[in-house]
This record gives sequence, structure tokens and C-alpha cells, in this order.
Amino acid sequence: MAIFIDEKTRVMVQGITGNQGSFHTRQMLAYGTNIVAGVSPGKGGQEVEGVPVYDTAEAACEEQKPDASVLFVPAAFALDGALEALNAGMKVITPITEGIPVQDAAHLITNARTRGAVVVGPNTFGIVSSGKCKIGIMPNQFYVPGPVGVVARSGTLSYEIVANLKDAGYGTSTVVGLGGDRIVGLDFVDVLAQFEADGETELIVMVGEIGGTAEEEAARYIEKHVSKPVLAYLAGKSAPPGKRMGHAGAIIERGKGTFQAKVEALEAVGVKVAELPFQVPQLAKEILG
Amino acid sequence: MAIFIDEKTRVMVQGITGNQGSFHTRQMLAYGTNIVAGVSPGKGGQEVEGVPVYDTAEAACEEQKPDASVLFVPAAFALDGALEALNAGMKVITPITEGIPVQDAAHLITNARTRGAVVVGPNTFGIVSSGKCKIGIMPNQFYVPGPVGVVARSGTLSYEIVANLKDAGYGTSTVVGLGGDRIVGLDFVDVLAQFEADGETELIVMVGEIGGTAEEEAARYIEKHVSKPVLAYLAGKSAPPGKRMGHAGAIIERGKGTFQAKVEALEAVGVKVAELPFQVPQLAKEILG
Amino acid sequence: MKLFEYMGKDLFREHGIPLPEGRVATTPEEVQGAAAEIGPVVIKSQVLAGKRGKAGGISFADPPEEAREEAERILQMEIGGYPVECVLVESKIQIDREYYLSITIDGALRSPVVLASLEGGMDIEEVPEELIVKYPLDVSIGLKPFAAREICRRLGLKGTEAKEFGAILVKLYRLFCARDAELVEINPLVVSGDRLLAADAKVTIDDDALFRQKDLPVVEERTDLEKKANELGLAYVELEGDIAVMANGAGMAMATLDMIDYYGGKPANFLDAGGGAGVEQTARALELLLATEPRVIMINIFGGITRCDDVANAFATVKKEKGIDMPVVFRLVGTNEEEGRKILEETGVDAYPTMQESAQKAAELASS
Amino acid sequence: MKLFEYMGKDLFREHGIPLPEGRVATTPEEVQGAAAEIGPVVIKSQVLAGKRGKAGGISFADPPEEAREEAERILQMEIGGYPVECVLVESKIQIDREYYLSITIDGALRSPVVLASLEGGMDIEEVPEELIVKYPLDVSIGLKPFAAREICRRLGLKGTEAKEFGAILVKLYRLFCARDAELVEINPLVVSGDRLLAADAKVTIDDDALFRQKDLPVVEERTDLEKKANELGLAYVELEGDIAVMANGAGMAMATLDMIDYYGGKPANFLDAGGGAGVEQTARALELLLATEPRVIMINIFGGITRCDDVANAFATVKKEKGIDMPVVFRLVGTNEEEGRKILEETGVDAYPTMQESAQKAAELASS
Repeated sequence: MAIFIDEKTRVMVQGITGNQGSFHTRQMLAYGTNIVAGVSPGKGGQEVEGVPVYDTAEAACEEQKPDASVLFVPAAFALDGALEALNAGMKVITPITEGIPVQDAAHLITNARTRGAVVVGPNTFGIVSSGKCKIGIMPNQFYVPGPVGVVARSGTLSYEIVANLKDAGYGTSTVVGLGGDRIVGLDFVDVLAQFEADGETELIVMVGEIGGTAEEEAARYIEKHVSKPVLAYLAGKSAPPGKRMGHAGAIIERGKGTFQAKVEALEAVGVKVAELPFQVPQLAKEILG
Repeated sequence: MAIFIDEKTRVMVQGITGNQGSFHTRQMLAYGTNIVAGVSPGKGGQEVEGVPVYDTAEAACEEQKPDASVLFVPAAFALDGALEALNAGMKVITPITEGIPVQDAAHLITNARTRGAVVVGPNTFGIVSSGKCKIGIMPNQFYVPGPVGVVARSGTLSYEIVANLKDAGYGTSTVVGLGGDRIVGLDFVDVLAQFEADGETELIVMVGEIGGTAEEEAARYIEKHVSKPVLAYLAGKSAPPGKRMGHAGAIIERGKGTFQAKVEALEAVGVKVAELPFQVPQLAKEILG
Repeated sequence: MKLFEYMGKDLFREHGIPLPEGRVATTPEEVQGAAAEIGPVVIKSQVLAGKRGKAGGISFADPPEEAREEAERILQMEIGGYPVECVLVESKIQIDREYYLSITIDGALRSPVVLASLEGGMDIEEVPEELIVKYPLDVSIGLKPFAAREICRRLGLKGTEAKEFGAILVKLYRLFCARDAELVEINPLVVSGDRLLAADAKVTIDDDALFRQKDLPVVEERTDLEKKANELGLAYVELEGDIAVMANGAGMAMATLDMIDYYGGKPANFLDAGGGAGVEQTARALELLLATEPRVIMINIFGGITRCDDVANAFATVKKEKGIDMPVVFRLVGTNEEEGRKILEETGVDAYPTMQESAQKAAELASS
Repeated sequence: MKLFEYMGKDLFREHGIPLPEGRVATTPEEVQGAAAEIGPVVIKSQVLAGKRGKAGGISFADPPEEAREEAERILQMEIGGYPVECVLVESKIQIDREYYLSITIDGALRSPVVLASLEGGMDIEEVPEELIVKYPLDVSIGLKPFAAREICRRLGLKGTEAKEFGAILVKLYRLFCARDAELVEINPLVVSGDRLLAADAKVTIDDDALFRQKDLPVVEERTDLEKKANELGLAYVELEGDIAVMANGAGMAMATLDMIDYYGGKPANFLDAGGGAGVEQTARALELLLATEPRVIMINIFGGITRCDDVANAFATVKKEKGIDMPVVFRLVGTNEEEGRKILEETGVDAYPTMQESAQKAAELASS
């Protein structure tokens, strides 16, 4: 099974001729991802790592029928590219791009939702169904098939944890990067629901952090709907409060979002919370044996 | 069965305190429609014909849980009202209003489609599932239950035909007014698909007219997907060409839309076309016996 | 509401769509003055009719004195029944290629649609369908640069030309939305050296949206009677015969004409009384029909949102106040039918129950 | 980017949101002049900090001479660490009631949300939740009048007041969208007789959208080091300890701090090298850390979009060109790890394979 993407997923890379685009196309191909097309306006007819490049997503779709897209395009053009992918019928859209205006993200995600498409990100490391399909920028070597589903707010920290899990002998089913922006397409709850239904996933690891209320909402959801064991690591215990949004933003969260509040919410519904990243495999061992 | 609406439909009337709104609320109630709420900004707390009036659709929904709405509001405010209904969760939205700007209609219909809601109209006489629920402005006395499904582009002409059918002893299952505007929520194809699946409908009557390509598209659909007998009457055989749209509009239709083209398209797929309205019952008799 | 070319170009300018330099002029002297400033010019008659070129309403001129002479001729013309009241004096541009670009509403798709072709400069209906790119727009997305790129790809445009074409298209859609247009058309969109220029502008505004486009100039295309009818909220069409027809609903009106025609009658005109006209409005409509002095009046009302009693009351009022000399054939069913018939009876007019009987009677009366 | 009140009010004016009459002034003389024109005034210090009133940064004054004196005092103040550089001189308005109105982004709902309350004039966080109407907006619909009516209904506003409130809300949403705001807040929205007036304005623009809001004034709130880091596309935060930390990714940076803290170390600052920084950029980032003169530098890179070889190359370059005196603890895994390690080895620095080893080592080195 795996969630959102699998070995049948046909991937299109938008911005494939750029530095990041071509580098990560090579990495994804090396992982075994079925990349069928690239898009780069004005570069149609070229090839990148053997992948045919098209001027537009519709042109790519006519010939290659991709169903998922990953975007390596500058923030100012990301909404245009993502809507192009959506309009061309992609069902999974993964904007790696950082710094997309928040209102652009809101438009993209609203539009995707009404079309039944999933937006992974923006500002995400991507999504990988281990051994089947990697869409994103995570380092290949750590993603081996196994029983642990991982859902993370931050990239590198999740690589760390996935690497620790692998060292301890636990592979991953699917690893999902929610994305670091204020508005992202998926939240913990969406992914937890998929993992709960996924035959390959036996243990779910949440990699969260301070700020927002996503972990608290996840806790409420877990209580009612998740029967599989869930582990969490939350970053930011010692972090400075940092810059806050204006008052109106703060009122939405009303004292939620602190490290302590998140740990309490999760532990109250039976989620084990690791104090440091490397403790995750130890807790996994207790559960999976 | 019946299509789109039935005896369980809970109707909300927007603009209920206006002249048309209150008059037709009385008529609909007399027909037996289950009108559960009215909306009229600033008039919340009043009653019209015993129907409670609310200031907003959301307020009406909180207390009365309607699932279909009919709008008697001026054209300039119709988009706002219809989006309000959509946003409050209505699944059938019926703007009776004439003269809604065409771009407003496009927005409404696009939005409705993504939410799985049906827009009957704008500029429609409404929809009636005979003996069960009438949402609209058609005269009550002609709509008695029976085996004929009617779908019409124009109001009065369909009353005429439904009345003729009734006089001849044929009642109607559901009668749908597509609406007279350039952009409407339903076309013949949408309704034909429903009638084909409807257990109560044995014969389908299309009431069309010159202009546009809706009848031609219906013919193509009938050929492939409709097993039930279909009759048609088309108005405008002797009508003057009238005012045309600009060239770009004309190119879209490219010589389609004439009376002759429509008759040929329909007859080619086995649809009997009546020359005058009163011949419809005669043809119905040939089919239904 | 159709706009004159120069008005359309004012909107183009407002939205940054590149145009040849130009001025509107109403006298030969103004034209000469404009030409003196601009250089070699094209003088374009401003009328709502098409085929101005074939009619001699477009003329190139240089020097300014020739522009003056040409303007003198053009300003006296009548094209397609419309007198030329002003001209647009524009810089004569080098024409390397002529493209076509428009956005309009597609009823079947329920959305705006872009039409684009490399074959511009002629009537788009004469361009073979396979040479036209037709690209429907999703209003929830709008016209984003990606759509412009895709349209350029289908056309085969590349490089700078594709970029300029795309930029114009995005602006044209903005105008289309901001101005509640039904049609915005650039034909031809001229390639002039390394620039693209809108050499013509055809803009039609949605009449139903004029209430929120109040800063637009008003262009009147209707006849006086049509205008009067429209002001009453009714649709009026003039025909050739002698039976004045009033019906409610466009379909019903057409069917009524069809039936009169079937029985050998000839309609003089028809009034679509529309939905929900009240007593006062219907009375005014009747007076309007009376003023056309037909041999017979046929009134065919199938009440829905229109109430039979309102129509009957209007008839009774007009009959009493103005008198009606010609025979009137009435057909009245639907909402408040009983009340309506009663009122009619009091005026001494019977209502027929069916459309065919009334149409037949009207045809008979007209030919007697 | 937070805007000063007067800038926010300029945007309000641009969008037709009603305001008290006012002028910006930078000298007591200007304030006196403004007061002479306006009448009784309120003088409001313009700083980005909150609680200006409590700090004495807002003052009512009449006659103009008093306004001048008050301005003299306020213009010399420092509030929340910010010096007052200008004041807004506004007509003193009659305050009958104070409401609250804002639009912001709700990450959990993934949409803009309206917050409204009849309890304005105080910090909205101090208003009980049940007195606040929270209304999420669907961006595919926008903020239409119906939403304004529903919000008024929930607040209990009626009649003219509801109409004005609704009109302001619709305009505020237009501003929110047109200006790529993250927050637009009116607190208080004052009922003054039969009018509603925005007595304050708080507007925060999405930093990520500044590229398309180039006509806005630039407000700089960052420290020099933060600014320098941001210009390199990196996030920089100053802390109290002695270990400079560079990591890539916000989560990783936080986890690195957590781990240093766990082993008894004290971070001096941290640089989130973010995703995809190249050699040049990373070198500049390192130089920035060096300039803070920490006891130890810990670099924790888990390469994804960031490549280990780029980071190693940057380090090698800086080491060679500038020299690095303090101990450096390196942790380097992920994309192009092998290449990166090889380059590091050549500079004589070993990379630790795990985060805990490196964090522990850094803490040890700092306390030794």
C-alpha cells in the first residue's frame, strides 16, 4: 500500500532545468522514482537525466500522463506552477519552494481541495514511500521499506530520526513532510488518518515542533480514531520564544502551541514523547519489539 | 424517486419578505412544498405565511436545516445570496432572478460544482417533483404525478406543454427549468442523465429553442446513454434571427443553433420533434399508449 | 452594450495593452491637426457595424492635408445604417503579421474562453477551426501566466513574441473581468517589428452588469420602441406583419409566433412581457403595442411569476383610459387565472383557453 | 513586516476605511501647526511596540500650545526599546463604544479568518473567547456582504451600525488581499455618534510577498546581524550562551539547541542555514558566526536540498581565507555526504556521525 504515492505514481518535475530541479531529479531517479516528465517554460524538447522536458504541464500530460508533481520553482512563480499542475490534473502536488506568499498558499490549497488533490507543503522536503517512490529532496540512503510511518513538520530533523530508525533496524512505510509554512496542505490529522488505514504501517512517528496547534489537534484525533501506536518527538523545548505574530494571530492559538502544552496533550492520549531525537528508535523498539 | 428534489427536501426562501418572495412562498406552500425557513436581511424574527424568517442563511440553517434554496432577490445581490446559500451548505440552489451578470453566474456555477451542489437557473422557473416538492414560480395546478419527465429552457412554454400533457391524462415526474441565461447550472445532458436513472420517469420531454448548442449536445448524449423515449418541442422556427453576439461568440457555435440543425440532430438519434406545442401529448400517447 | 473602437481602446490603455498612438476627432480640421502631430496616419470611422474597411470607412493618409480630405469624406458616410460621427486617427504602423485574440463567454462550457489564432485581420468566422486555439478558463483560477504559456505553445509562438502575447492576454482577461465584458477582441493583434500592438478593439459589456459599470460611456443601439420597451423591463422585436403579439417568456413568445405563422398569420412585432411584470408595467407595454397600430392584438399569457389578474387589470385600465379599437385575442391561464378571467369578462373580452385557438383566431381576424 | 500606525492608516485611506482626520509630524512645531488646523487632538507616538498608552506615548491636547508641549515630551521618548521618531496628530473624536475587528491568517484552518468583538480598545487576548466572533473565510468566495451580515448578526449589531461595520469589513478584506497582509487590525473601531472610525491601525505585511508590494514603505525591525543573515536568505537568532550553532532547517536547529541544552551547553546564537544554500552563501553565513566570537562553533548539517559538499567547501574556503581560531564541532550527513567528508578531512576537521556526539562534544569544549 503506502500512502499518497507508490510505485505506480508517475512524477512530473516542474523547474527541472534549474540547479535544484536537475540535481534532485538525478537523486529521485537514483532512488527509483518513476519520473516521466519535466516542465520548464522555453526549454521544451530538451532532456534532463533522460527525462523529456516540456514547455507546459499540459504538454507534458498529453504525452506522459503524470499524476503527481514536484515543484522546484522560485517562490514568485510557485502559485502559477502549482495551479498549472492542478489544472492539468495532478492529484499530488509538492511545492518544495520556500517563501511562497501565504495568500498564494491559501489559494492553492483551497483550489486543490475542491479538486480532490493533495498539496504536500509548501516548504516541504517532500514525501517518500520507501522503496517505491520518492518525491522531494530527502537524502536517498535512509529510506528503506519498513513498518514505521513518519509525519514531520521539519525536514532535516525528520531525516535525522529516519536515519536513527534505520540504524536501529526499522525501515519506513511512508514519510510525509507537512511543510514549514504557516499554511500547508496537509496536517498531522490528514496523514494520521491515512497511516491508520495503511496496511504497511505498524507504528506512527510524529515529528513536531513548538508553535501552532497541529500537535494538539492530532492528539484529539488520535484519541478517537487512531488504534495504531504513535510516538512523537517535538523540537523546541529550549528554544527562545522567537518572534510572535500580531495579537490577532496569537488569539487564534490562545496559549496553545507551547512545548509543554503539546507534550501534555499527546501524552494524555497515550502518545509516547521522546525527549531527544535518538530516543525515538528506543521507544520504537519497546513497541515493535 | 424523482430527480434533484423530493418530499424530503427542506426548502429555504431567500428574499421571502419581498413581493415575489412572499407571493410564491404562499404558492409553494399551497402546493405542499416543505418550506422550513426564509431569509431576509434585517427581517429576522418575522414570519411569512407561517415560515420563520432569518437575517442570514447561516442563522436559518442553525435552526431549520434546509438543504435547498430558492432566490427571489434582485440581480445585483443574487450572487451574494446564492454564495451565501452555497456557503451554508445548500445542495440545490435555484435563482429565479433574471438579469444576473453573466460573470456572476460563471462564478456561482463554478463554485457550486466544486462543492457538489446543483444550480437550477439562473433565470429559471424552477424545478418541481410533482406532488412532492415545488421550488419555483410555475402555476401549481398543472403539476400532477405521472411518468413524463420534462426539461425545458423556457418557463411559460413548458407550462403550456405540461398543461397540455395533463389535459391528455399524463402527469409529470419532475419538471426542470434550465434557465434562460447564457450560463446556467444545468444543461439538457445533466438532466437527461438523471431522468434515465429515475424509476418514475418513462418518457422524457425536452422543450428547447433556437440558439446555443444545448440541443445538439443532448442529441449526442441521447445516442449513447439514453434508453428511454425522448420527445422534443423547439420554439423559434419562425422567429427572426434577432440580435447576435459578437463574432467571437458566433465562432464558438459555428453555424450550430439554428432550428433546422437542432431538429436534424435530434431526429437523427430517434427523438420525435413536435411541430407545435399541442402535438406533444399526441406523440406522448403514441409512445406511452 | 457594444463599445466603439475608440472606447474599447480607452479600456485597453487603462489596462496597459499596447496600442498605436491615436486621437479621436469629429471634424476634418481636428484630423488634420492630429495627423500633423502623428505623421502618416490611418483614419478609422467609428461605427458599431463591421466591415468598415470594405465600406471605405478606413483610409490611410499622408500628408496632413490628405488626412483632412479623407476625413471629410469619411465623416459624411453612413456604414451599415449607422452615420459616422467621429473617427479615430492613428499612427500608421508597420504590419509584419496579424494575429487574432479574444475572450468571450462560452455558454456550453459555462465559462469564459480564450480564442487565439495566428490568422488575424479577417473575420474569425472565416478562419478554419483547426487554426484557432480555443482555451476554456476556470474562473476559480482565472487566467494565470501558465494558461498564456499553454496558448502560446499551441499557437507555436516562442521567445519574446510569446512573452508579449502572454502579457497582453493576462491584461485582456483583467479587463474582461473588471469591466464585466461579454467579449473583448483584438483583431488584428499586429506584429510590428519587435512589438505587438492592438490595431483594433471590440468590446461588448454585459448589459446586465451595467449597473456596476457606471463610469463607462453609454452607447445606444436600440430603436426608440425597443428602448422604451427595455426601459419597462421588456424585450421588444419589430417584424413585418400586422398582428401585434404580447406573450410572457421568450420561449412562449417564439412559440406564439410559430403558431400564428402555422395558421397563416403575420406578426407585426412581439413583446416579451417577461417574468413578474406588474399592473403598471403591463399597461405601459400594452400602450406601446397600441402605438404600433396593428390590425389585431394577440395576448398570450401563461402565468407563473406573471399573475393573470395583473395582466387583466392592466388591460382593463388601458381599455378604459385610452380605448382599444382593434380586435384583441386573449389567452390567459396560470397563476391567478380565475381572478384574471373575471376581470377580463367585465371588460367584455373573452379569453381563449388554448394557444392554438387564440392563434388561429388572431390569424383569421387579421386576414378578414 | 509590521507597519507603523500611520502607514496602516494610509492603506486604510486608500481603501476607503473611515478615519479621524490626522497628520504625521516629526517636530513639536509641526504638531502645534496641525493642532491649530484640527482643533482638540490626540498625539500618538509612532513605534512598533504595543502598550503605547500605558507608556505615556499617547496624549490628548488642547489648545495647540499644549499639543506642542506634549509632542516635545513624546518625541523624546523610547517605548519598548524603540525611539519615537514621529507622531500622528489626530482629531480627538467622541468615543461612544469601542469595537474590535481584524483579519488574519489561521494556519489550522488554512484560510484567512475574521475576528470581531464588541469589546474593543483592550488587548484582544484579554477579551474572553466567548465575546469574540471568529469567522473563517473561504478564499474561493472571498469576503462577500453575506459574511459581513452573518458576523454582524453574531455580534448583535443592527441597522446602520451593522451596515457601516459590514462595509468596513469588506474594505478591510480588500486591503488584506491587495496588500498581502498577514494581519489587519482595527482596535478600537470607534462608534462616534452615528459613524464608525478606525482609531488605530495595525497592519503586518507578509514578508514573503514584499517582492510584489514594492510601493510600500520599508520598515526595518531586525538587528544588524539578523538583517545581514536575512540578506543571505538565512534565519539568525541571538541567544545568551557561548556556542555558536549553525544547522539547516528550523526543526533541526531547534533540536540542536535542545540537545546542547541537554548536555549542559549554552548556545550563543543560531543560524538556520535553511534549504539549498550554496557555497558562497554558506561561507558568508560562517563568517557571520565567526564575527560573534563564540567559544565553540557547532555545525550540524543533515543534507537534503543542502549538499554536504557545498557546506564543506564553504568551511574550507573560510578556514583558508580568514582562519578559524576556536574549536569547530562538525556533524555532516545526507546528500553528497562522502564528498563533504573528504573535503573536511583535507582541512583537518573531523565530522561526527551523530548529533548527540557532536552536541556533547560542543558542550564539553565550551565548558573546558
